[in-house]
Amino acid sequence: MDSTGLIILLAKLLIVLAALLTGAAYLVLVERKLLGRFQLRPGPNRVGPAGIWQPLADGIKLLLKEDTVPAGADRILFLLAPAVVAMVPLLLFAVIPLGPDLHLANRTIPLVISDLNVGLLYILALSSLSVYGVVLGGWASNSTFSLLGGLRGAAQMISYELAMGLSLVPIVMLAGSFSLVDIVAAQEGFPFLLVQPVSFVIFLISALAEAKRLPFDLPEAENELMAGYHTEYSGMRFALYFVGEYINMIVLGGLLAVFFLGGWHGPLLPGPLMLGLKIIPVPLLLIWTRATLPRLRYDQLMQFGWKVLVPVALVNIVVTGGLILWLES
Amino acid sequence: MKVDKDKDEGGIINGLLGLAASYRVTLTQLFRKPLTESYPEYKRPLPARSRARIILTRDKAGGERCVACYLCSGVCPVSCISMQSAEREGGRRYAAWFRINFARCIYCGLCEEACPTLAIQLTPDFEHSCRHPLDFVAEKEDLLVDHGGKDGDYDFYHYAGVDCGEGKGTHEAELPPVDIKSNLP
Amino acid sequence: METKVIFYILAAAIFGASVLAVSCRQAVHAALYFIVSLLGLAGLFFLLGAPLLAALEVILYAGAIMMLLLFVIMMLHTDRRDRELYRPPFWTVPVLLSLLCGAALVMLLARWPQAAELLPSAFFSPGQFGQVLFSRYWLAVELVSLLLFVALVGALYFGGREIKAARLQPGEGGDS
Amino acid sequence: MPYLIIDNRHIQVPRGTTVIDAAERLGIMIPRFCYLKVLGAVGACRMCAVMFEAGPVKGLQMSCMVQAADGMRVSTTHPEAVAFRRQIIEWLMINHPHDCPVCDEGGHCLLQDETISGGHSRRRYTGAKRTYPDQDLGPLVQHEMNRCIQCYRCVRFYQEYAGYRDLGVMGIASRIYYGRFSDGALESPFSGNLIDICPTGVYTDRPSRFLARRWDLQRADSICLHCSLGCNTVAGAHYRAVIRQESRENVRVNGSFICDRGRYGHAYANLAERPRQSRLDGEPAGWREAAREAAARLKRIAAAAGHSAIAVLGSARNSLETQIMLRYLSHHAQWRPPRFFVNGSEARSTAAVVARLDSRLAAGLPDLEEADFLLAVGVDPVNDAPMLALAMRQAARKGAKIVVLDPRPVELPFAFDLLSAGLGDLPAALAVLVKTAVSQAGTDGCEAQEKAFLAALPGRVPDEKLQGQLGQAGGWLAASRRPAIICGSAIAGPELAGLAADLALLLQTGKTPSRLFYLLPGPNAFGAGLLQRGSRYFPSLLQDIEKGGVRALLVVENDPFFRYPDQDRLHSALGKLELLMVLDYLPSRAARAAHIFLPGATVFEAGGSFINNCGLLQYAAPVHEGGIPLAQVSGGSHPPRAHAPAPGSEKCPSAYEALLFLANELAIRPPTMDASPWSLLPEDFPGQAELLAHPYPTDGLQLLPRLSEAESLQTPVNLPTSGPAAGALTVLRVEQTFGSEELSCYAEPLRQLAGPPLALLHGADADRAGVRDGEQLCFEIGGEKVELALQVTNRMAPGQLIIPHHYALGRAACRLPAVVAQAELRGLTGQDSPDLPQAITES
Repeated sequence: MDSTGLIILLAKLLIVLAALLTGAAYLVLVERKLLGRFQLRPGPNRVGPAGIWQPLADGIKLLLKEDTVPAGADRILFLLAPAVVAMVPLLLFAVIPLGPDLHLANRTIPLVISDLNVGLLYILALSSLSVYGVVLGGWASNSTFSLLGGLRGAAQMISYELAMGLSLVPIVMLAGSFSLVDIVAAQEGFPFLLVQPVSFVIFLISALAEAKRLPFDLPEAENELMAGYHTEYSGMRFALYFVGEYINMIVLGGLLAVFFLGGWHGPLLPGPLMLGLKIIPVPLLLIWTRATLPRLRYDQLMQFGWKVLVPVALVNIVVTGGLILWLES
Repeated sequence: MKVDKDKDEGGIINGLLGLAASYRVTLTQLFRKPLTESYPEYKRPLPARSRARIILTRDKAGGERCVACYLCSGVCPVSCISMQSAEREGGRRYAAWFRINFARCIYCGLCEEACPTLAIQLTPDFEHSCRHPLDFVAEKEDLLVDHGGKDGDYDFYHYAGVDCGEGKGTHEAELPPVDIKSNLP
Repeated sequence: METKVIFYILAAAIFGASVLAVSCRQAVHAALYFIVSLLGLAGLFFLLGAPLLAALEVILYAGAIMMLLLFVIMMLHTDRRDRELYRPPFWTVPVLLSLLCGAALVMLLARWPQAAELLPSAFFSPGQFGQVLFSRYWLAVELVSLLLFVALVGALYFGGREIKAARLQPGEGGDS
Repeated sequence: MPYLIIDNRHIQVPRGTTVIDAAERLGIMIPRFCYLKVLGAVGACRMCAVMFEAGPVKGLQMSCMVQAADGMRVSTTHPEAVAFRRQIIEWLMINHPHDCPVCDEGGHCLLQDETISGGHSRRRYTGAKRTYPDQDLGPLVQHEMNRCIQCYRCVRFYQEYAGYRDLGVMGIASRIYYGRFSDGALESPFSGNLIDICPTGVYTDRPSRFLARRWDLQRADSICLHCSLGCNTVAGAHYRAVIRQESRENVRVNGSFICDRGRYGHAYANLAERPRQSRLDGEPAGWREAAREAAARLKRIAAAAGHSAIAVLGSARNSLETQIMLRYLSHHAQWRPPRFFVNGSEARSTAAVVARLDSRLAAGLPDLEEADFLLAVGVDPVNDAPMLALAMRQAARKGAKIVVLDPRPVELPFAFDLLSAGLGDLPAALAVLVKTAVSQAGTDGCEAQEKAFLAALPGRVPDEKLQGQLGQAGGWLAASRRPAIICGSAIAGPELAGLAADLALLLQTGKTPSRLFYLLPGPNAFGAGLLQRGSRYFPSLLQDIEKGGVRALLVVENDPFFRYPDQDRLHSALGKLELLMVLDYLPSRAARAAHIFLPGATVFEAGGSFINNCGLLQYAAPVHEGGIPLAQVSGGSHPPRAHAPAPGSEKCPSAYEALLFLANELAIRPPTMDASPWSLLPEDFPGQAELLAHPYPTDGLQLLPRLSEAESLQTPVNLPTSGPAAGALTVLRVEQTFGSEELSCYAEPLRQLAGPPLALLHGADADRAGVRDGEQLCFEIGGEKVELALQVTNRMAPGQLIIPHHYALGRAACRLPAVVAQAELRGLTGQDSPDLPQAITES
């Protein structure tokens, strides 16, 4: 790799990072605003016009807050765990193709940070690692609430990871590749949503559970566990958990777009914008869901994951495989 | 036989319709006008009996109503009222000093109920946040107002039956003092 | 050259993490070191050109199995304070087994030089991998899946029985 | 023993118990207004009506008027009784004013309680309320007659129980009025009890008027320190000032009441002039700094001039803990043994009392009430210890003969015989009286030793009239069944105390179970007497100071200037000291003269144990934390606000703590700062084991030593039979009810009552000197002139000049000497009381 390539890579990284972090920050504001409106109140409106500087104020506040470590906590793990949660969604974004290759001054710049040939497996692997941030944070806090939150998180994420993986198998079967670039390319004609609505629903639900959003926010259930695994965190470390969650929402939108909505393909608009347009509804949908649905009971959560999602996903695989074979023959 | 409600109550379709209905409900809320009254810009007029800042009122003649009987401080559940009673010229009992620590006050209104002279009253004025805790400590001069509050006509000393310089038997529904030297039957 | 450096770095990391995983007194820390060594192994696979294996290693071992292990450790809430170390007799069997394995490895490498070469199946693309797995080893796959199926049925049976027993008790079990 | 049922509960009570008392034993409090156990029942208020359902009486009856009888079945909650009581309350409230908020009784008012518990809340009667004029009853009691419910308690106490006539009930029907004939201070020194017994707010406490509600007071059980009787009180403090004292019932000591000196004498604790700042050579200094410096100087003096150059002066108002610490400290530091009395006569009298008071002889106030013959020698009860007069009155009400043998014109609120004898004649007169009685009763039961003792007693006094009176009184004594001798120590010397004990023993071995009751010169004089063994008295110490043998004096809660006759000599002697260290809570002259001064804590702040005149150790609990009263800190306006400890809230360590600190600084063995004072007691101290087991006996601990038989009866000393040479006057310095006692003299209302000081002289002496009643006389004392008005009376013994302690106690006049050393009275040479010659000869 030459130096220009390195600079281009760095530039891509910076742009993506900046976009993601800003997006996450403002997603918080959007969520608060929308939740407010869902509940017939205006939401934050004191910092700047219509509250647009609220994320900045929150950031400053969180930065200035004291970073406390509870007595008896496992110090190192306690300090590291939030980083895992924030890092994983950022790394996930590395394999998402943002648009068609860019031809600039006889140089082809792929609008993806890394086109991994096992990109899909990479995504599954990373999302399975993100559990550690939750579990270790919960364990290292030396708090019963946190520990319970961590345990719930572990069980829930393992359970839904399976369904998520299985829901992606038909996509791979259709695209014939694990590479996200190939998957996007395979959807040039039509998005997979049209042929795989069941997979889409399963992926959406299990991704929701992975993101620990309502109605699956049992690990941090405020009214029973008082924020669960991050009960003991304060200041910037707490913010890392928070930022991780919101980046995760954006990444989730990106993955949905890539797997089911044809990625950057679309009429009129250039690729990255098209992708952005497809990403945006997903966080909004999650916020809407948060405003609508109550939290599941824990046994309902497990039952739903194992007794509904997994079997349906398996049936979907078999049916898809049969159809593909039938069509090919 | 117990019906498993989780599993079957109209099947998947009904369940999905239920979900959709709830999404519809929240969505319609999104487009309604917020009910919030933006506080500093709009101040809702409070009922006269709202319980906030405490005042010490005066009777019609302009005298302090408070007789420093310690009933309000005795009944105060958070012990935020303290005072020292003393005697004025003429024998009228009054508060030499009277202090309410609003940082402790829970605005329960028990002092107002206990007050036999209607001196201590709670008003709807609730805006008194300060930066320093000591600024919450209100002395008599901060509390004393120059009106009668909710029941301006009442004057304890018209009914009390104690002589504060105006002489015995001059209050409402009182007979003139007994002549103790009389031998008449 | 670069790959060699990375290889040795990874190898050192794996070695160190493995040693710590065995020697660490605290269960959670030991599990974490083990995960690190698994991740290093995945890196090694990736370095050697077997990304599929690397991904599977992370998803299955680091992601799922070790997670379950951690879950159990936390669930049992093993005391965080240092426990007494196992006495030396306990170590004899594991050490003997490790030595046996090591000897077998050395013998393998010494007797069959081609054993040092990489297996061609490691480089299979996912498609090829599936082909091999389900054509050449179909019997093994079926056997394993049968085993898992039996385990699943057993788990369901035992779990269901307990739930039923709980429901029979009056005043308990809650709503269903 | 009647057996009856009250509200379905069974109880057996002693014969003569009223039903209301029987119910109280069961914990059933029948409402009452007029009934008070000590005053008895009159059935005036009709509030205690209960239903008698079965038994000798039937129907609705007053439970205070019916004695319990067998077979009674009583219901206090019978609807008819409840309705009846409700009706009574409603009638009482028809005229009761609507002034609870401005009434000091509000919050502990019986009428308030009964009204609320009776459920009366609305006055149905619409007519006008009766009003009455109020009277000015003096500085102690506030009168508010509108509140009266005509229960008669006040009059019954004031006239029947206490025996004073100036407050009574007048008028009839709706004009019924309780008060004096005209405005004026109440004459009784027990008038404060009206406040306690009045069931509503007619009589309220005047000094604490409008100061606080009962519920806001920090209250604790305390002990009165204004005489040696040790009456029990409840002290109440508010905003760091003791503002009210009430009597606390103790049937072993004071019964239900206390005198006004005890009730109002607490003002010294709140005094604005009270020294709160420790001083080092006149400059304000930190407490620890001053105490450390004191320790350093003491060490220096001990090193330079020997340990015996350091002396200690305690007092009879020290708590027992302080006295123990003083003794311990001086013992282990090898200083001179502590002295507790400035007056040599008092020291020796107390020593004699402690040596002679035996548990077989000792009587308490309740025993005196039961006596049928009381012989008071050298006692002026109303002035020396007012509660003693109240107890004697109860005996008189029961028919006891009472004889007072004293040179003073004693006045008592009951009929008694005053036998005026000069101070020098007292022992002989006493001996004659008892000898007459024993001889009349017969000496059959007497042993040889007792017969010899009897024979040695003088048979006559020179004064013929007195001799006749003594013979008559001796006859009464011989006829009595339960006699008691009351012996004072204020004016008479130790010989009288010893003789009284001997005579009481003699009477006992004769036939009558005679009892003995001493008065002592301070609230803890008994403790001082127990601990002063072996040490000498203050005058000799003064001599040593003048000679330079004593270089440092540690004065703890005492003011030698208050009692020592020769102020100039004292002043110059104390000036010679290298170190005068004073630890006190009074603004005394000694405190001002001190090189090192440490402020002390009063009994209300530090608590403490005190042994009363009967050897009963009682514990006074601390009432409040101490510190400058809020009113003084704030100067009347609102008190300062602060987060930090409020200004003036620093408490002064008690004398015990201060001495413990000093001992630690001096590296004397005592132990830790939290050492129990009782662990420092000498082994032979009576009651030491009990004290270690129960450090603060709530009910008191009788500490009387059991004396051996041999010690008991002593051959009488050579009794003087006549006073000083003709023409000479004996000067008596006497206590008065108000204004002359060291602590209560700071109370403003009591000083008002005390009036101007008077010098008393017999008519014959006045004629000889050519002075008339009411004349201002000038006494020259220690170079300073003191003016006193003269009162001439023939009720006193001739040959005496009686001067109250308190004539020099105006706050501005504190510089004046408290005692007449040499009285120059127009040619009459004065000879002083027995302790003075000693003081003079020693100098």
